[in-house]
Amino acid sequence: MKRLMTSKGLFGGTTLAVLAILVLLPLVLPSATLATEIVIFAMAALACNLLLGYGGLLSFGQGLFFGAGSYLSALAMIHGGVGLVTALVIAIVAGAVIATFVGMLSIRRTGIYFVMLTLAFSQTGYFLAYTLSKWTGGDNGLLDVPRPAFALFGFDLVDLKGAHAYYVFVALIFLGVYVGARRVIDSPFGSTLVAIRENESRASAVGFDTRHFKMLAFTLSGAVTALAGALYGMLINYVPLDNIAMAMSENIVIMTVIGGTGSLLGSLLGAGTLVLMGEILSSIWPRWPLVLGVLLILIVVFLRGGLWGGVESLIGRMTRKDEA
Amino acid sequence: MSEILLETKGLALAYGGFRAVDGVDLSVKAGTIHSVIGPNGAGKTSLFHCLTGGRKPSEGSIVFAGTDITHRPAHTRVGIGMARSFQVTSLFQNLSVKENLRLAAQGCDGDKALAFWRSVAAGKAHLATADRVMERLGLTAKAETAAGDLSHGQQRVLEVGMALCGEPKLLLLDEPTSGMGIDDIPIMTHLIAELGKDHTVMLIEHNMSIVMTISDTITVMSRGRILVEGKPDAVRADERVRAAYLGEAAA
Amino acid sequence: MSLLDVENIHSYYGKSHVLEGVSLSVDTGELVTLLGRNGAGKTTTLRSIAGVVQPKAGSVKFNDQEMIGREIHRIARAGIALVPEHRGIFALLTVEENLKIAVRDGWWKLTDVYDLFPRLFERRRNGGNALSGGEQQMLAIARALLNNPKLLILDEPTEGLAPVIVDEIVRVLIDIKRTGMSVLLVEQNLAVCEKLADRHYVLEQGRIAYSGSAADFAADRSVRDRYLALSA
Amino acid sequence: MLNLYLFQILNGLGLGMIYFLISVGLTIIFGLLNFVNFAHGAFFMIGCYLCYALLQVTGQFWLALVLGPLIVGALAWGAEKVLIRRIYHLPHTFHILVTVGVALILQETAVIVWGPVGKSIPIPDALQGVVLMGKFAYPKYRLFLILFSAVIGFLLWLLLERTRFGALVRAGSESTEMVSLLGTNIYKLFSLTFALGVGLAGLAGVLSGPIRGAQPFMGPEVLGIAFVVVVIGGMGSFSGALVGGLLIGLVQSLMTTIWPEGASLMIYGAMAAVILLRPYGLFGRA
Amino acid sequence: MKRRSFLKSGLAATSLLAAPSMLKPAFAAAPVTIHGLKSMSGAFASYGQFAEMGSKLAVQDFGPLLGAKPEYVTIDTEGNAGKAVRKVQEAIQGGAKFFDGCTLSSTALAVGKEVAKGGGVFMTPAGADEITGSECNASTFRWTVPTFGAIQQTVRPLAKELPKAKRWYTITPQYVFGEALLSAAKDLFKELGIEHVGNSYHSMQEQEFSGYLTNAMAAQPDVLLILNFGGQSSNCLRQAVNFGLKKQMTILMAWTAGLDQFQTLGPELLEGVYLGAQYWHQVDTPMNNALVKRVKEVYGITANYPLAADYIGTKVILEAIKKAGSADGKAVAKAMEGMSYDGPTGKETIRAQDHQVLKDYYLLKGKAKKDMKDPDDLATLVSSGQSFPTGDKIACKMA
Repeated sequence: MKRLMTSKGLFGGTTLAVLAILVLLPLVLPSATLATEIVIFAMAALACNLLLGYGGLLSFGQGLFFGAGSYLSALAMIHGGVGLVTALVIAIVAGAVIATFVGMLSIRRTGIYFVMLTLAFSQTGYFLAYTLSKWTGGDNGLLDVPRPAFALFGFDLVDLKGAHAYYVFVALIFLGVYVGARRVIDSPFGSTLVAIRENESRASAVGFDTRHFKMLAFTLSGAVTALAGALYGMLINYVPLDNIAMAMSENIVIMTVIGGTGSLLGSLLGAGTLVLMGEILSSIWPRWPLVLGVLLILIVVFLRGGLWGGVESLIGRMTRKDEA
Repeated sequence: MSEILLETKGLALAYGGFRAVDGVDLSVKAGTIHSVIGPNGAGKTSLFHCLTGGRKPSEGSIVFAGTDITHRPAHTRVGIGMARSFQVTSLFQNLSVKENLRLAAQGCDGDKALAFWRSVAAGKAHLATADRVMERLGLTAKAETAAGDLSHGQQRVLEVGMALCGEPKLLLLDEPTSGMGIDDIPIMTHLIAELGKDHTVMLIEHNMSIVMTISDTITVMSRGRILVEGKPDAVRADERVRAAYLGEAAA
Repeated sequence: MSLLDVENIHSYYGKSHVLEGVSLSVDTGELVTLLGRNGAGKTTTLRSIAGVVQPKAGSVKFNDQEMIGREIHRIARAGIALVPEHRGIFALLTVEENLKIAVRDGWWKLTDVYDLFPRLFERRRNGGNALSGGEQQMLAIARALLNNPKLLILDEPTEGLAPVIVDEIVRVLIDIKRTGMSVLLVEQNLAVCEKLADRHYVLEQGRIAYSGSAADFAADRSVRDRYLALSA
Repeated sequence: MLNLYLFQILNGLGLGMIYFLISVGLTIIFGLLNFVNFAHGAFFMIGCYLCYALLQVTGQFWLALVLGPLIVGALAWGAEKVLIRRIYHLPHTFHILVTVGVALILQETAVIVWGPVGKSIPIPDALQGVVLMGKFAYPKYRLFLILFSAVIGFLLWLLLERTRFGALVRAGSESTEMVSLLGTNIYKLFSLTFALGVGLAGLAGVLSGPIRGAQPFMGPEVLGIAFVVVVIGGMGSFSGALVGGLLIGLVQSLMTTIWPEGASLMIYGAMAAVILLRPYGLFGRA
Repeated sequence: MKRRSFLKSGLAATSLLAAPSMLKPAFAAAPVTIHGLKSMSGAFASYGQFAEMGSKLAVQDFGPLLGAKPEYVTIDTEGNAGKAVRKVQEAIQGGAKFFDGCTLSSTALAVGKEVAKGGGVFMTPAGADEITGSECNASTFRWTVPTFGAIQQTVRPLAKELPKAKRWYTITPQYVFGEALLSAAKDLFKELGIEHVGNSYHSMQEQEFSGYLTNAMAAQPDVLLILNFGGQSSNCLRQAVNFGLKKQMTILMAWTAGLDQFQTLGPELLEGVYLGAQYWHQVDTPMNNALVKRVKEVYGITANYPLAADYIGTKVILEAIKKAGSADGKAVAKAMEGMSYDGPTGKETIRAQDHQVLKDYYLLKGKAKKDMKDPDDLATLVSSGQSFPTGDKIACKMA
């Protein structure tokens, strides 16, 4: 935490690491598409981290925002004929609005009731998407989601059909979101959020209406998650019902925690780990979720800072030796 | 000079059948140090909760600087000029001293801090306030130390300092010397006396000796009510006070 | 060798160092009080003895056995019963259930504590949440007795109680003391302390600042004024 | 038509008793240990499979009914000893993650042991057939299930309200520290309670086997129902689990006649409404 | 500080990137590689394991093709449509052309789109009619008989067998697939003069059917027509039998998964129940007899629907490649259009218009335990036949 508070400048510290990973990912991985999926889920995990790692709020409803983002942007493109930028803006706004609503109602409760409330809302969203099959395709999912070219003022600037072009596009958005999220964390708002996590009654006593801060955290998280959802829809040209299911919420939380809460870079690490685990292990052993189960347990028991926490303490030990 | 800043009328707070505060009429004059003392269980802390908004009074009213604040939520009382410290040290333990103070300074801006697009560094005023208060507390050397790593005495000082950051009209201090050693107490006493020069201070204390030297007015509470009120000398001489402290059962 | 020997213990809450080397002892049959201002570390001392807080250094010897490092229930079974400041009455249990879950073989039986506190017998079917403050305190003491401890530790038993009730508690404590029970008492009400105690300790910022017999303490008013809030 | 509704109410009560049995273990564990067990559904699933496996080996349903919950309980007891007790003190987030991990392990293990294809479990001979009620028929096995759940519920109530163990569990749900101070080994109490709660999930699994069959991936759905029931009733409340279970059973049963499409929506909607209106559920406490 | 953060960045980057180096290039360079889309992990693993056996066997038993042995690669769909689509995209980027599989309709639909974009060939046994209907495309082929045929080949023969059964009740999952079955059934009821005395919709998550069965009992039908599939239909049937419905009415499950589902249910539940199936191992065709024998030999099990479907799907692609004489996706797809071949259900033809395989659908009846000759002899064949939407009923507008 102190590291984030003290690291100055937008491109200091971990931003470089993110940049490096973003550049190397498609070069090292067998396909740019896989890399794109990792980056998209990293974005969703990052948004979850904003809530969990900085605000101390465990939301089991992130799938709702993810799904809403992918459905609404896709519908806007299919039925409204809107372009890429507009579709993404629609997803962001919709995510923000829905998240504000969910946040407003959920933050009135604490602990497990808060978790259950976010879960209930996301399940409601799921059944809604399932029932409104005329629009969403129901169980079949929403097909033929376009991936329009990146256009400004009616001029197509960059065609994103190619896997690499789309990766670059998504990676640039991720970089933007990452830098933005770091800015948020270093902002008065971010520092207040941390203060609320640390000691809510004290934060209230020095004059913060803590509900407003938690709600805004929800809004931002929802907006970013929905953006990730929209990008995912465009990646696979398709919005499966899975996007809004409970498993999606669960996966986003798992990625966040595996990577490490309280570190934005951890989210990238967590998303990468989970997606690659599925990729590598599923071709070796279909029962690989068992390994995931063991990993989850090991992380909670031995490495509560997540993978990034582990990396940090490792580096800490190495540099200390260096200096000695 | 003798304008009344804070006034309660018939204030009561009941927990179930037990009336912790039982009809308290209190007037705090602006520019004074007003102490509320009393033995354990006298209702001092409950009174304090009502004043800061931590608890909703079951009866009576609280007027601060001309506004009725009886039912105002806690965090909005900061904005109108009330700031408090906690009896049990309540800091952002893992954040630095400077960050603690900066947050406290930022707190009086209320929802302005929702500006997630600005950077903390841009809030120069808050940083300046934090620096100033830090200087006054004598904690500048510890600026980057996590609050939880300070000595107990320093934590108590920081606790008071956080209340100070909001540049309040009224400073409510709940047992600021609680847990401090005898040798540290003069530092705190001195600090409070200093603060009294340009703030109105309401001090809740268990320890009589501390309040005697610095208070303008002392209110003694016992069993949720006001027992005696007056200048330090008058209170010191009052037999009822002594009896209350020694324990009524024995009296 | 005393019944309880606390030797130079250091305890922490999170990062803050609350006890900075507390030493005290209680002999068999003795009633000892621990005095001190708010926040001086009295409660932490008691909790360190009972094992709720684990001291990082020092030793707590009870019957010549080391208690530090033992789990709370093992310390309780060794014969130390702590009645905490908040009394710890179980609201979901009736008065009798509150008592019964504490029963362990020994001198004190359910009927004995009902004799000691007739009020509890009258209210034995009531829920723990339906008791007044005084009744709660009685129940807490009675329950501790049923544990048949060798050392009873009480944290501010008279706090917030009406004078009549305080008198009754004092009476009961005298009765208990007569049975030969050793008692360690934290109390703010000096009058109560002076009536009961054989010896006093004064705790000051995590250290023992004074110790002396009841008579010495009564004679030395400066100690009170210096350490205990009074400067009248 | 009235007849149909009456029968649906009866059916809903029957369903409710099953839901009660599914959820009561979850609520007991939460009440004492303040522990959120996301593996509850997976243990239920293991109960179903044990019912199948024990029937295969012994051919005795009644033996499976006794042994199944005991084995699941023993499994839980072991898990508590080596894993769960290390994380009690952590926030709920970590409880959820660890038990999600446990659920994954159990689920995949079930696939490894019994294969991905589900198994059917026959209804014991003695309980074959139906009871006729006018033009409706009600399976004897379900009647048995209602009665058996009621008996189990009553025994549980006796255990919790009339025994020293129960008093300790209730006391522990208020303050574990105070229970330790009275000389009770809280760790042992925790292990036993965890085993009891999970064993009840196993029991529900064994009993549901002949109705639902055994499938490796049935856990999450059961977990969902259990959580809805427990949250509506109030986490940690025994009577809450009963009332919540019956309520959900009734809602679900009546909705199948009134508005079947909305049944699932309704259940989660009800849960959200209850949390918003009654923060700690119908019978919960802060 | 600088040095530390630099080190951190470096280490973070390498730790994330170290893992994927284990990823082998999954897409081999053989002239013909069939990619099997199988749900190996996740909630549909029960299908995936048999489906994989089928595709593997088909590739393994096929002789040299275009001068080399064809190869086979499994892509695990993880029971998740999103993952499946992304993996297919990658495979296509790696040069993959030929795909077989997908149990889940949603996955099959989305994968079909991707394969079409890449100009490949995709054969699927999925249930959604849209695959050869409104969402049809040049690359996607479907082996399964559509809902229309399933209803025609089950309800019609059963109505004939039970001329007095005039009151029918339906239980339907409320989503596209269920609706399709239901509307086909309703049309046929009208035609046959059957009274549709009621329907219960239920959601996709439902596993508790007592309420719906109660509705059915109240309507007092002659036949209960169950229109869901998979685990839901198993539970629905199981609970219907528990409620004694078998004694009060005839039960027809129009869309079963075949043998593996029957094995799960067992003869006690199945006895006397009518069952619609895409494949049955006892069907006496030369190719089926050979297949059943071969499967027994290789895997030691009786061939079931997922195995047979993916076997023949894969085999048909290989045959078409041979026929086209090239591994070009478009040419192979062209070769498949109108192709006739010996399939497990007899002579099967791929209709060029919508890429639907025209094949038999079966009505079976569950056997009593005492009548079974072996543990897999769970049902008798009642009737079989072909019904497909024709003319303007074909929703497919191939571009």
